Amino acid sequence: MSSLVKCPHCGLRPREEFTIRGEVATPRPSAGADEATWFDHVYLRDNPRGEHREYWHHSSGCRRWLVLTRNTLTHETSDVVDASTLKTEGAQ
Amino acid sequence: MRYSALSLLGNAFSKNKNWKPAWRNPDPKPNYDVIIIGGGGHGLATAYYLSKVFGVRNVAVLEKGYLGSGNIGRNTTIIRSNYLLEGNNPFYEFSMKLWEGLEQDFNFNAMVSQRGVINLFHSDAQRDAYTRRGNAMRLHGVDAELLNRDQLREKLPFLDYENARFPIMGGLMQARGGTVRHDAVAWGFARGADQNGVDIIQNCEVTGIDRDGDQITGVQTTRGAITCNKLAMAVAGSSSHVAKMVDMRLPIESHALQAFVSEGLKPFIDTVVTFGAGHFYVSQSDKGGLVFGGDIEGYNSYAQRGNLACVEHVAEAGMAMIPALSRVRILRSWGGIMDMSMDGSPIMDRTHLANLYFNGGWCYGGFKATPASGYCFAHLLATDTPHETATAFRMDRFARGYLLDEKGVGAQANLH
Amino acid sequence: MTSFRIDGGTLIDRHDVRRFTFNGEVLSGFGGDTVASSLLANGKQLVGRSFKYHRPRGILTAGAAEPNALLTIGRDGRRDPNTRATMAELFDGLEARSQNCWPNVNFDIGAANGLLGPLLGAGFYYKTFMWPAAFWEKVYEPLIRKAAGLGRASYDPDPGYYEKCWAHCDLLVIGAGPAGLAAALTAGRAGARVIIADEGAQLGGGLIAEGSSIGSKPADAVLGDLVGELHALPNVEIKKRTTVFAAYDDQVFGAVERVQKHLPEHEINPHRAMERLWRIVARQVVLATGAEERPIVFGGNDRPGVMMAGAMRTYLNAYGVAPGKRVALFANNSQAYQTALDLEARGIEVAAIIDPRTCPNIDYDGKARLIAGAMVRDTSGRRAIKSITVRHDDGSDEVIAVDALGVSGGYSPIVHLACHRGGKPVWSDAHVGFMPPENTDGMTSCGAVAGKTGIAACFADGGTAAVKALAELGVMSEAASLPGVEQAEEKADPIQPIWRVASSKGKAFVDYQNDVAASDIMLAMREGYDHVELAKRYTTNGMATDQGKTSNVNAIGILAENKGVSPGEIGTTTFRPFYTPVSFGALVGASKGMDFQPVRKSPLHGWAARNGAKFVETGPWYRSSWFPKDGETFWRDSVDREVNTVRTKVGICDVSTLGKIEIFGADAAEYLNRVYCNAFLKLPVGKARYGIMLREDGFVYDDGTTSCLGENHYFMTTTTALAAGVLTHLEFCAQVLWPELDVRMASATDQWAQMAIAGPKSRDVLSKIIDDDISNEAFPFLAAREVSMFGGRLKGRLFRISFSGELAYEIAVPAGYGESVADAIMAVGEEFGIAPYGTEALGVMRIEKGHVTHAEINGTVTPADLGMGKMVSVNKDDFIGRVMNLREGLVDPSRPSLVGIMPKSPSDKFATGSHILNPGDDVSLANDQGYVTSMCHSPTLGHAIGLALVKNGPSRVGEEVVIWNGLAGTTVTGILCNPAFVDPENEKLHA
Amino acid sequence: MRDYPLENRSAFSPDVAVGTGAAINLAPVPGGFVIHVLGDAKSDEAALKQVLAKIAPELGADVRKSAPNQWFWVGDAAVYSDRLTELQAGLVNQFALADQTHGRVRMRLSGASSRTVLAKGTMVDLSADLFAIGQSAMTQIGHIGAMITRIEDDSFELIVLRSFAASLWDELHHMAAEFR
Repeated sequence: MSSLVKCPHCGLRPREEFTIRGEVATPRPSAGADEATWFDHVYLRDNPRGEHREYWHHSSGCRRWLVLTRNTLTHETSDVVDASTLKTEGAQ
Repeated sequence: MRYSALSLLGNAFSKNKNWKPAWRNPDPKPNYDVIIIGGGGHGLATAYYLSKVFGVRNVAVLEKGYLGSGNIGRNTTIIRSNYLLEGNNPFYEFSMKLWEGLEQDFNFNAMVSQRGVINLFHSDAQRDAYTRRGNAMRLHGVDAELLNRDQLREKLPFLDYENARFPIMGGLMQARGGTVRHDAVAWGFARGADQNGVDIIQNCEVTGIDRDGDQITGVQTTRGAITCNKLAMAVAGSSSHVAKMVDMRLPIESHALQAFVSEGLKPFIDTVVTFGAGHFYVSQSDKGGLVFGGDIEGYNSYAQRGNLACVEHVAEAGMAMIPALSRVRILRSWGGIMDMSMDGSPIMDRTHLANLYFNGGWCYGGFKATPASGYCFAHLLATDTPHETATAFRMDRFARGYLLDEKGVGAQANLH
Repeated sequence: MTSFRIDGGTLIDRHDVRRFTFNGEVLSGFGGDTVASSLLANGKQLVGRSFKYHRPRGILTAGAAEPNALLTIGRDGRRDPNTRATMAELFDGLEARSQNCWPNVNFDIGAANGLLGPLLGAGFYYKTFMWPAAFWEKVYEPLIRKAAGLGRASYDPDPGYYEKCWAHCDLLVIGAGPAGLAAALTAGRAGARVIIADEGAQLGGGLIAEGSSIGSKPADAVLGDLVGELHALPNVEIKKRTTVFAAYDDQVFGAVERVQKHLPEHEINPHRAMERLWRIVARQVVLATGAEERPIVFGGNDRPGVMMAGAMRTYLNAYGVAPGKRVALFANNSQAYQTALDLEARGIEVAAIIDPRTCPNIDYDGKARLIAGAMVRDTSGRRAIKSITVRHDDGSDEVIAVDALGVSGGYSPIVHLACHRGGKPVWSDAHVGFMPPENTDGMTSCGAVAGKTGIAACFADGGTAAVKALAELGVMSEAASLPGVEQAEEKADPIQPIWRVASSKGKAFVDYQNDVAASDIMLAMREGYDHVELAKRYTTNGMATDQGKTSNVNAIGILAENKGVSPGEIGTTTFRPFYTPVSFGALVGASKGMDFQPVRKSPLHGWAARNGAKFVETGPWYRSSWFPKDGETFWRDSVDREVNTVRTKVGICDVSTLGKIEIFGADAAEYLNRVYCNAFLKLPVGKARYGIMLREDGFVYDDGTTSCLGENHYFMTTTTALAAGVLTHLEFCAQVLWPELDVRMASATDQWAQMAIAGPKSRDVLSKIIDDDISNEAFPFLAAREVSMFGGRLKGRLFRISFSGELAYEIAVPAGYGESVADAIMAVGEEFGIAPYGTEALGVMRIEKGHVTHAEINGTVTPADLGMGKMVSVNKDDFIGRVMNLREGLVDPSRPSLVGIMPKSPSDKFATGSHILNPGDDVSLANDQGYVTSMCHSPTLGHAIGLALVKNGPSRVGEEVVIWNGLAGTTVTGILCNPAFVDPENEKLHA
Repeated sequence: MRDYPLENRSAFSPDVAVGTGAAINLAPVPGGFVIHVLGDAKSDEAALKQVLAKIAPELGADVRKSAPNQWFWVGDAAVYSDRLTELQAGLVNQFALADQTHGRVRMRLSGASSRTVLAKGTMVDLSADLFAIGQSAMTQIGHIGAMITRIEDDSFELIVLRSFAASLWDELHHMAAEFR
């Protein structure tokens, strides 16, 4: 979905209401991680042709950060979740 | 066949029946000294300069579609060298100098038109930033001129000076900037490279890269396996996709940028103008269409198309600059895929593999860079050392912190 | 002049006579006419000139695909260049002019280009104009550019109002021909929310031109019934004059409604849109866009009077206009025979029907002579057709005198909208055309675009398509039963493709507007430009305003024929938005001029205005930049006075535009400690602290102060420029990086009117309105807390912070009270000599004090570059940017760092953006030492001062440098110095 | 300054035109309060809502959801900051209250064409079956963020940042002009 996004909190909304940050990179490293791990997190991207997970912020709506699973070839979105669930899920 | 007044006249008499193909359509040979992946502007220019300047002629250019089917044929045709940073400015100026002699060099009229590029500013802060940039250009001997409102009004009387939400204060002009007929650049380089013996192989998609340890041995393609001594990537837009074949992750995201053309109009605007209070740049093609563009879509994309929100955004900025556009109709929009790097500047360097060379990350500045990118990449391929104007485009600058961030927005690709 | 208007015409109203001008000549037509139909009725066959050769051109079509009849309509701000005469509705007083011709359309000097035809073949310009090199710039290019384009655009602003609108539906039906109408009726009866859009002024599409009966009823009566029922259904929205121009992701369709383009100026409602952009969100779509009749590529096929056979039928039946007196038809399919029958029914002589098929399977019982197995190879006539030359199957030629020729080379389904999202059309040998792609999610094609022929078959198909689309939504429906449907049968009607008449004499055009002939396509092939995209780009076929609607398939056919492959193997060029051109006005809507972007106004805007402020655009805000007093003629007079007032007495400045964020939660302190690079964990209640926020890449993002107002309650300020960005960043940190922390944020920028009260007398002034003790002991530097004001009648937040370097406070009060409080401060401050000051004076004072703003925090600096390296915590485990801030390149000692700069001679001036060179060095980028980030005239010091980022700056204080401004052609000797020009010991702050 | 005449000014100029047509009518909603209620993101929303449901009627407040675990309390009575402090004290860990009475401006758009006018600005489908009376949406009207709440069949309340209020007003004014 690159014209409309189904915000899990607000429903179907247009692209204009969102701020896009880009790829969900590797998780933010722990404080003690080395520079290489940090470099990877801050700079390197998979940038796949196909399914892609990325951060969108519903800045003109609920102001929640979302994670979209979207296909970069077809622009079809298969999943939208609140971004806070990433870390909670990761911890489980 | 060399193009000349005589050849044109001669062929006119023979009803244009005797023109020869501009390039051969060869089958791939089993082995090349250098394989260049990507038959777009940069790949073809690399092959051209490799064969012409560095004497490397056993070269193949592999193109998955038709030659010039990438961004060389889907941009807004602007050339300029108005860069700020020491790592960028000399490279783009080198490119400008190559543009200035290109047509005689490759005997193909690409309609290089140095009609001037003007960047408008609307606030004191923008004026100061352009002063800094213009002075950086001047330091390198690049032409730059700061125009005030009155000078601008004389050149571009139809901009909105009276009823503008963000009044225009002036502009930074590079008189040597301008436009080039984009497709012709690909064709000119292709024809020149072909004449030097380079094999340009169309409809040949690379599907895998063969290696032996840290050596590349060749590529798998839709037209069979080909071996090579050196492998060069010039696939901006798809860099991450190809790099993945050798497990390389890049500081690059792919983003779609739309460009537009209006219906053909009688002469309307005779320079390239960039709006400073929104995303819009425009020039008029020799056929009369206003060619213009704006910002990238914002989301990662490999689809060569965009969405309506961005179209409206561009149109709004355009009309804020030129109110008379209201009844001008937009004919067509198209999309290209940009390699958006994490600092907004390109990467041209050797890689972790001994004989793999990378050229990409051009963001939306690839077109103007085409000749210098080809020249410098050829230099790197032939000599294993970067050309003196391209020493800053190193791959490790991100890890080491020597960034080339013209905009100062940091490690977020879609902001550059 | 002969009139070609005859009886009949279902669309026109003969009582409504409308006068218009064409190239200055006064003509008349009727209500319901298009400009094209009225020109034809007036016998105007020659209406325009082609782009390259300036060949005479006439009206080819009756619809959106028109390549030739492009006119400039209207004048001044209402001038529309390149308007298709076939789509423009006639109104009284309309002014139309031909384009690309001089001195006029009948005699055009540019036609001389035609003589150079052999030289000007496809791509000729790539091979020439290179010698001598200097001539390109001076001679060739100006000539080429002068010849550019067709119509001339106005430089006047458009007085019309435009707007945008969203629409939602279960089913969007695109095209209101028989298939679309049947689909809409089917869905409408089933109760679905339906939008049906059509580019025409009337619904009906192919039904409009249908002269005969359908079932037992006349076609126009059937149409009337259908439209009547649709109008009566409340769940069906009908959009006439609405072109769906593009299909975008997620079933969003762009459409433009020409709301008032058909009205004369005096009837235009200035409050209603001229054009309205619709953004239609559709759950399902029925594509009923029909098919485009194809021209045939033969010699002289561009002569005025050559027209599509279907267009002839439209002009005849819908507008009562005869295409000629003696007409021939050249067609490879049977639909054209209906045109012959209709012509004959109106008493127009049909001289011949030339059909390349040897045994056409047709049931034509008219009077015309049928010439089978033959082709038209040439035409004659200077400004309009006089005769055609027919090549018989035995190789003999025959010249037939005609004044019009109808042509039909088959039908190209209008698949654009099915392909805008990347779908590729599929070649069909049976239909001799490219059909819509097979897998278009949510879009069902029907009618002619799906290859159906005949009204009844389209009715049936439309109903079926709607049933299918609604089933996807779980809605059961029944296809609307329409006249003739039960008798609908698919008739075998094999079309014989002709991509090019090989025996053509003279130029055989493929793309009329761009003058691309068959020989050009073949030349492109010979030269290696044989891919369909390369051929297009080399010849410019399909790149004109009609985007190849009539030319692309023929060009593909020619390529295929010459390569000996199927057109399907050649494939099409990419179908891209827009289906037909869309005006900037429509895409912009109301967001133009001063309404380009919304305005944000400070709660103190009115107060500032009353005090004479000059405002300046700062992002969306208007900020007060200075407050001129009587007698001050130059901005700096005011700014200098404002600075002096603050430095010696007291001033008041509106700082409400700073971003303000309320931060709550049990983990708020921990959170702040992680988002700032300096320590925040132990900030006590009642205290403010300056903080620097880094980006994760280790560079400075923003700075500001955060105050602890209570347990688990903080109040952050950001810069004006980055207020939105910082909040978004903070939310990212809270929601994505550390959702486990209890931290909640609310933007409070608009809640508070905030004023800086600065100067040695600021405490005296504030004491008069604040009830609490604000003495230095009770309220020291960096104190921050809620205070009672005006005898307990108002609560505000007081912060003892200073950007100017003076004893200063910022007081925040609820926004509605802002003006009142500012007025009160002005009143009580009068005895102390208070004056309002603006952002200019604020800027001067912060430079004098060496404080940084985004002129220095430009996204490429580290805290150390700004002289604040010591602020970066070395004790904290983690904060945003900690690790990347330590990279080699960010700690490189030669990085440009903040330093003050002033001219050696106090009378010298210099500019921000100047670069710094070492004395004696060559002027070169390699010798660049840095640049001036900010400068001002310091009224306190009496000369220019500045801040600069200079290599090793702080260690070079006292050095002489060159301040180089090549743009202005000036060099000034400068001295590097401490950036704190005023009160470096911070004595004033703590006073 | 104990008797200095303090005045709470509207974001609109006093002479702002108020339409009275049947088709369309735009009017500021003066006075009252707007409080941003922020629950902990990790709490159970239903439980938070219950707490809110208990205290809201006491203030005569309409509770409009703005985000997960966040609401706007909107009411027509004046609520003074002391009362807010008192409320906050009673709710310490569950909710944080941010007074937005001055930061947000309310206006009402009503009349038969109100939905058509709003469709010129927002993508949210406001048809009655999808957007019932009492329902709210944080969205964008043109370029300006706003909260839309359906008050009656043909009546919507808009809440907008104070600094944008005049701009939004002007925009709505233009959009509604054809119906006046």
